[in-house]
Amino acid sequence: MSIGTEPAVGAKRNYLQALNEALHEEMESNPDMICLGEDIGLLGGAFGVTEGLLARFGSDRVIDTPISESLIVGAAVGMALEGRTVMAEMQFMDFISCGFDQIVNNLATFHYRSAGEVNMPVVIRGPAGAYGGGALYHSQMNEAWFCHSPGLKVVCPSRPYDAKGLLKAALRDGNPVVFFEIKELYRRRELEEAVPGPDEIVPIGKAAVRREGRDVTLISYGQNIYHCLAAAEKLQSEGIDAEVLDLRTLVPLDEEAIWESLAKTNRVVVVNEAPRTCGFAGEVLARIAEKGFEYLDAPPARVTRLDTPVPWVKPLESYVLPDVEKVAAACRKVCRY
Amino acid sequence: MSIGTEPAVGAKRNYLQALNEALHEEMESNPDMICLGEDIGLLGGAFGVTEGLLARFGSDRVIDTPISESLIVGAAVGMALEGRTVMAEMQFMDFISCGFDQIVNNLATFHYRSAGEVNMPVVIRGPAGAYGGGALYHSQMNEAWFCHSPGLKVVCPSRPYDAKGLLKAALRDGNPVVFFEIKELYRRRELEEAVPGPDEIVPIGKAAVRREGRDVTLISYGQNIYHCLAAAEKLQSEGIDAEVLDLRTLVPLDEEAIWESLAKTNRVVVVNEAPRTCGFAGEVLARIAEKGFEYLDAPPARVTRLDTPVPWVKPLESYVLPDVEKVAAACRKVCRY
Amino acid sequence: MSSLSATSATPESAEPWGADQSPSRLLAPDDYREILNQLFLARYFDVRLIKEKKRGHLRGTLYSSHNQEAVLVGALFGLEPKDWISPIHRDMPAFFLKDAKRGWRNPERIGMSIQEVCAQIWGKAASPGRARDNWSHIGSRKKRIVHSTSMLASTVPVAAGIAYSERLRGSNAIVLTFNGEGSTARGDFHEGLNFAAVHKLPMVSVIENNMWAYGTPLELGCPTPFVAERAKGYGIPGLVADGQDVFDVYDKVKWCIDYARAGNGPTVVECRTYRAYGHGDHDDDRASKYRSPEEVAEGRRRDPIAICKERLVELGVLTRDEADQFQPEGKSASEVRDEDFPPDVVAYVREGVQFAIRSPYPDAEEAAWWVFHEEGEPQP
Amino acid sequence: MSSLSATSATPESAEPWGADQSPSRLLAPDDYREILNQLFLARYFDVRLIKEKKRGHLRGTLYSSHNQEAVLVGALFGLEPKDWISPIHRDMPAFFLKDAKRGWRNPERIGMSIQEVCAQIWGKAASPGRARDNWSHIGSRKKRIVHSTSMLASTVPVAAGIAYSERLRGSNAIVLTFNGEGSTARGDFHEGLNFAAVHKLPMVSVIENNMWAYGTPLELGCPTPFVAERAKGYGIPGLVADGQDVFDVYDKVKWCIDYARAGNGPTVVECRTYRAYGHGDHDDDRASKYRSPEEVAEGRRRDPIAICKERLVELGVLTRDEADQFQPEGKSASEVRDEDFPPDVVAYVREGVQFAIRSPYPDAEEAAWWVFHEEGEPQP
Ligand SMILES: Cc1ncc(C[n+]2csc(CCOP(=O)(O)OP(=O)(O)O)c2C)c(N)n1
Ligand SMILES: Cc1ncc(C[n+]2csc(CCOP(=O)(O)OP(=O)(O)O)c2C)c(N)n1
Ligand SMILES: [Mg+2]
Ligand SMILES: [Mg+2]
Repeated sequence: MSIGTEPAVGAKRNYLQALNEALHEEMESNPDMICLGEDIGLLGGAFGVTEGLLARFGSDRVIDTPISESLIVGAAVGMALEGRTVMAEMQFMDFISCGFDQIVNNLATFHYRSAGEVNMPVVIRGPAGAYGGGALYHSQMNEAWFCHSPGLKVVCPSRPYDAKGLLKAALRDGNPVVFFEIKELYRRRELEEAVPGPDEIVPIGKAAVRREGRDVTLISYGQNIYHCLAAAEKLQSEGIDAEVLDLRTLVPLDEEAIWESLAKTNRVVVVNEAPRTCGFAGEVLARIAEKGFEYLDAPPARVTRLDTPVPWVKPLESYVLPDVEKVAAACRKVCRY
Repeated sequence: MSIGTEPAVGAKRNYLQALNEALHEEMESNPDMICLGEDIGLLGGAFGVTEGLLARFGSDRVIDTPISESLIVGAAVGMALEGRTVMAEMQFMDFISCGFDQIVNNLATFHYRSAGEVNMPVVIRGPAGAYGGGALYHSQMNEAWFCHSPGLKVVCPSRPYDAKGLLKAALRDGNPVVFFEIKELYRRRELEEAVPGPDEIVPIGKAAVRREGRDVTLISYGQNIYHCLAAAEKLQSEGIDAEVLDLRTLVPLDEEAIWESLAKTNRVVVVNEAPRTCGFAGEVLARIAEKGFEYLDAPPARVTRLDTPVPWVKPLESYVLPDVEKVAAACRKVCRY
Repeated sequence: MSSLSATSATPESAEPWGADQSPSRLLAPDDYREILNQLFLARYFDVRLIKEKKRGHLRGTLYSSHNQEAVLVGALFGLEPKDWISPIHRDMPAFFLKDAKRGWRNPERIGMSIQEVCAQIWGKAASPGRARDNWSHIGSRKKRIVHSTSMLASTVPVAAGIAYSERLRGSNAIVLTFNGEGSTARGDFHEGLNFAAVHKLPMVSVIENNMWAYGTPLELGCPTPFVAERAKGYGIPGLVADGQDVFDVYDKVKWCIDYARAGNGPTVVECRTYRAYGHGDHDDDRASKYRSPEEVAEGRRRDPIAICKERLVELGVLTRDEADQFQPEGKSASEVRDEDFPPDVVAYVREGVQFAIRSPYPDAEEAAWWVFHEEGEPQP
Repeated sequence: MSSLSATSATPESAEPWGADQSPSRLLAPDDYREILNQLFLARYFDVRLIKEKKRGHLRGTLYSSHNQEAVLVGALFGLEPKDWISPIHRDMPAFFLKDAKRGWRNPERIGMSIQEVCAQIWGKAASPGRARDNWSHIGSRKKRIVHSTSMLASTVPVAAGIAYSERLRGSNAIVLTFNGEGSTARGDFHEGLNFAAVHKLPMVSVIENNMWAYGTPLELGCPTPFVAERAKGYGIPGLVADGQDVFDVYDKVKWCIDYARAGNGPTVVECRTYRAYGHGDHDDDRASKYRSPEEVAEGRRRDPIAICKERLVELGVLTRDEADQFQPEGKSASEVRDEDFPPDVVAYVREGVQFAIRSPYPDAEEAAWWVFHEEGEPQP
């Protein structure tokens, strides 16, 4: 198994196709793998991430479950205990709250409780994120709940290459991984790119520099990466040269990558669409304050959702979420310090 | 209604009695109040917090529910919608994960979704915290999940006076409050003190200085306050004069109290027994880094649980949790910077 | 009898009232006409939304209630204004049909107006929820409609709480919940119904069994042929109604309402129907992946409007000519025209739509309001 | 017949096998004696723990299984080693009774040894979970015992997953879950059983109905007189057994095991029994707040050991003298002495206790291990 970090040569894929391909390949190569979720079989998933799996692998291994998120996770735990690798889809990551106990108290802690006897190769994945007018229950980025629950790895790819490579890595990791897909990126044309081959993965726990810069580091992941990149473009013309770091994995966090960038820029803005209080942006700020204090020439800043739910109609939704201008403004302030 | 901050004159109460008294008084003065929970009636609660309520107010208003945390919270939402004030007990705060969806997606957002039409005067309360050998599922401090869920106030008293005053305030607040009681303090003798009278409350959103000091600020809440106070005593003899700030309320956070203390000490250690990543200690660090950078003469530090579950046997439990020595060591390091 | 229609698989699904005393026999001729009109209204409203959505005027997903109108109309018709309802995604017409028994223009009704409902759908400030959440996620304490979340079946514990609280006040109001058959698999359905049964709460659980939960067929979500059999686990009556026959729905649900109002406790009524289109409009094309055209045709064969008309003609409430005056039945949204509906139905919906179109959006800053209740907070 | 004993309230609770062919009739005399011995062992183990706890040797809460031993022994006796079990807090003896059919000292058994179980209770490193979680929260993939969490009924979805996975491998292993009657109110019980019923999974849900869930009586948690009636909601058999009669439990559970092994799907067996003491030892005094002495006396009147002995005498497996040799029945923990039990029982438990006492605690640093599975991680 080789680990690719650069796009492989091959047909271009969008984010959704990349995920779909990863599932097909892993189901093919791992006969012990089972997929569980609502409407993942006959329908192929609400968005089509599981398209074609049922026809190819049969209803024994591709299960259209009842509407029972706690059952989905609990059954995944049972299957993993029996020796399976499980992909469990949440139709929207918002509904993960309905399977919450099984994730944080059962799945996450199993390896710990069993003193290393039992691995839990279970990936809980599904579409997440706002900006699409999904309102309160089809917009959440609730990754922080899981980052705060020891025993879970937490992953969030921002592009097709990573989507495929990280999903494959997650399915081979042997640990429970909560995998946040950005539904607004699923079919975004301009992101199409060649993706890793069947034997390649993108390693969990490694961040990636998306844009090099010297004046300020923008740290983010998921959809906000594109707000950061656009803000960086904007700032360039104002004489601010921003670096953009895509964390890709939240737990375990690639702190080295942060220090490397901060050593260069000495200024940092963390961007994240989740609510502000106790969100992952705050965690990054905390680590920087604790361990990266010496690098800083200015207070670190974060741009996050307000501490509100995500409201429905566009002007309200925009009001509470980070956007290019909010990111640029934060950078300006940090650089002016 | 007067708001007391100093112990009232009267009989001394322990933490548990203080809570019990608050419930009796509020049930008495508010005929629209209902109590819900497992074993809260006939038994009087697993720890006795609801002792005497059933006999005094009857089984219509003091309901021994089935073992159904999601029902408990959901029914509380329904009762509040119909106009009630509800106290809903989680037998241990660890089990709140089983009612998680109803709390974060229904209760927390109701006022928001209804555009201010409906208030949700619901207090979800129960025993929390480690240090008692309760192991993974009887030790959790999972307040950060709720701090990260907009629409919830989050409270955690460290002494009988606050326990009573804050619980009364929570039950009168008109908003959902997640109320973390520290079970290890329930019957601690040395904490017994006079508590607020029937018409007094302790306001939500106000921190309290537990010890004045000039060299470093220890910020904490709940059980860790006592680790901080003991560490401060220890440090005194070493020439370090520590201030101890008890947040009491996490959401909304009394930032003013933090700035006031930091303006004096310029050094800070945040102590919290919850897992480190995305815990509330990190949030406090993040706010300090963002807005209090100028106050700091040294990097802020946090002392938290390791990112592990809480294991059972004593040496293992101690290994992962903050203690007096870990707090003192962090202070020394911060002060030596 | 088709496999979709009423059955007596459960003992309670036999008419519990004795053959000739069904609740619908007690209705007045005006009521019968009103019921047909409400079917027209529900159908027309749905059609109108489909058209507006196709034209790109609406955001969000439209969950059509086409072919399922008899469930809504029949279930709601037996309620009193003081009763509570909790509609779900597919029940949009329920918001203005609640308490519309004496006509949806009756000045004394407290149910939502078409203006309020359309303002919500168009995302305007005049929505009862000021368009903070989408589509069916509105409610009103005053109007006794539960504000639901997306999480299916999570209204069941809420309904139990309301029912408990109402009864404790000495009220005999009842709470009627709607759920799709797929949603009955959720733990919240169980926890809510269990509590309601333990306390004999005045609650009626109406199950809209349209045979599909998104792309998952009944048999993968429910182990028994009839969802109503879930009631047996709680020792409560579980009735099965022909969801295409508004009077059968009315009869069964009304029986349950009376049962609850008399203090006997909760019940389940399964109304067997069939989803006409995709799960939501985004699924209209994909739905053919999992449902054959034959199955869909069979499921839509018994149009609830046609069945209602037949009954009214039989009863002598309408002449054949009167019944034939408006004929939307059997037509899909693209085929049907305004002329197929009574003018008052069209006018009512038009008033709502035009009101919504002319209404302003909420101001962006509102997004930050009402996270917490505070003294002096803005009043909507 | 007392209200606690078997009944035919549900049709399935009648003997499904025909009166004279009950599974227990097929047991050999050695099996009968083994069953009695296992009752002795379970009782003695519990008594010993109560004493150790009183002396302050143990941390954590002790959930006594006194008076409920017939449920454990009877349910487990019908299993094969390959079958899975998921015990809960009150089932501590299940860990060493699993797969003990041919004697708990049988060298070929894979079930846990008394040493392992005691090491766990004493919090020692030799515990299968290295004492990371407490008491009943141990498990073993090899031994096919599910590692449970505290969250009641959360093992039911897990069991469904195991059962699904086993069947898919072509195995005919079954999964037997234990739950208290109170825990059946939880959503997870419903979601797990619903899925199991939809897929006809080889799963047996044994309900230990000891009439109380902590301080909450049966009727406040369950709307039907028999918990087994929950099965009706899933269209699966729900049997009721006299939980004081080990052979009735064995018969009913064994029937379910065979039913599951033959591919017919899940079942529920309610075993009606009574909790002898407080919910946990911390509750021993408070329990009198909610249970009258008369009720407790009645609940403990029919000691499972006595009932088993009577049966063995009736069957001619034991003489009256042999049956009278050891008499712990009817005595509470403070009254009973080692001499009331067969020496092998006492010796076996003593071996476990002494092993545990002599064993080292895990090292503090282990607390940070095994959060994640990693290459080169420490091996326990
Ligand atoms: C807890 C939860 N899980 C998943 C979903 C996604 N979802 C929305 S509607 C639906 C199908 C509902 O089926 P059913 O209950 O039969 O109602 P119908 O749409 O057929 O009217 C699903 C799975 C959800 N809204 N909530
Ligand atoms: C989800 C959850 N809620 C609450 C508890 C606390 N609790 C532990 S045991 C118990 C009572 C269990 O009653 P039952 O299921 O009848 O089992 P029994 O103790 O009678 O054997 C409760 C409420 C828990 N462990 N898990
Ligand atoms: Mg449906
Ligand atoms: Mg019990």
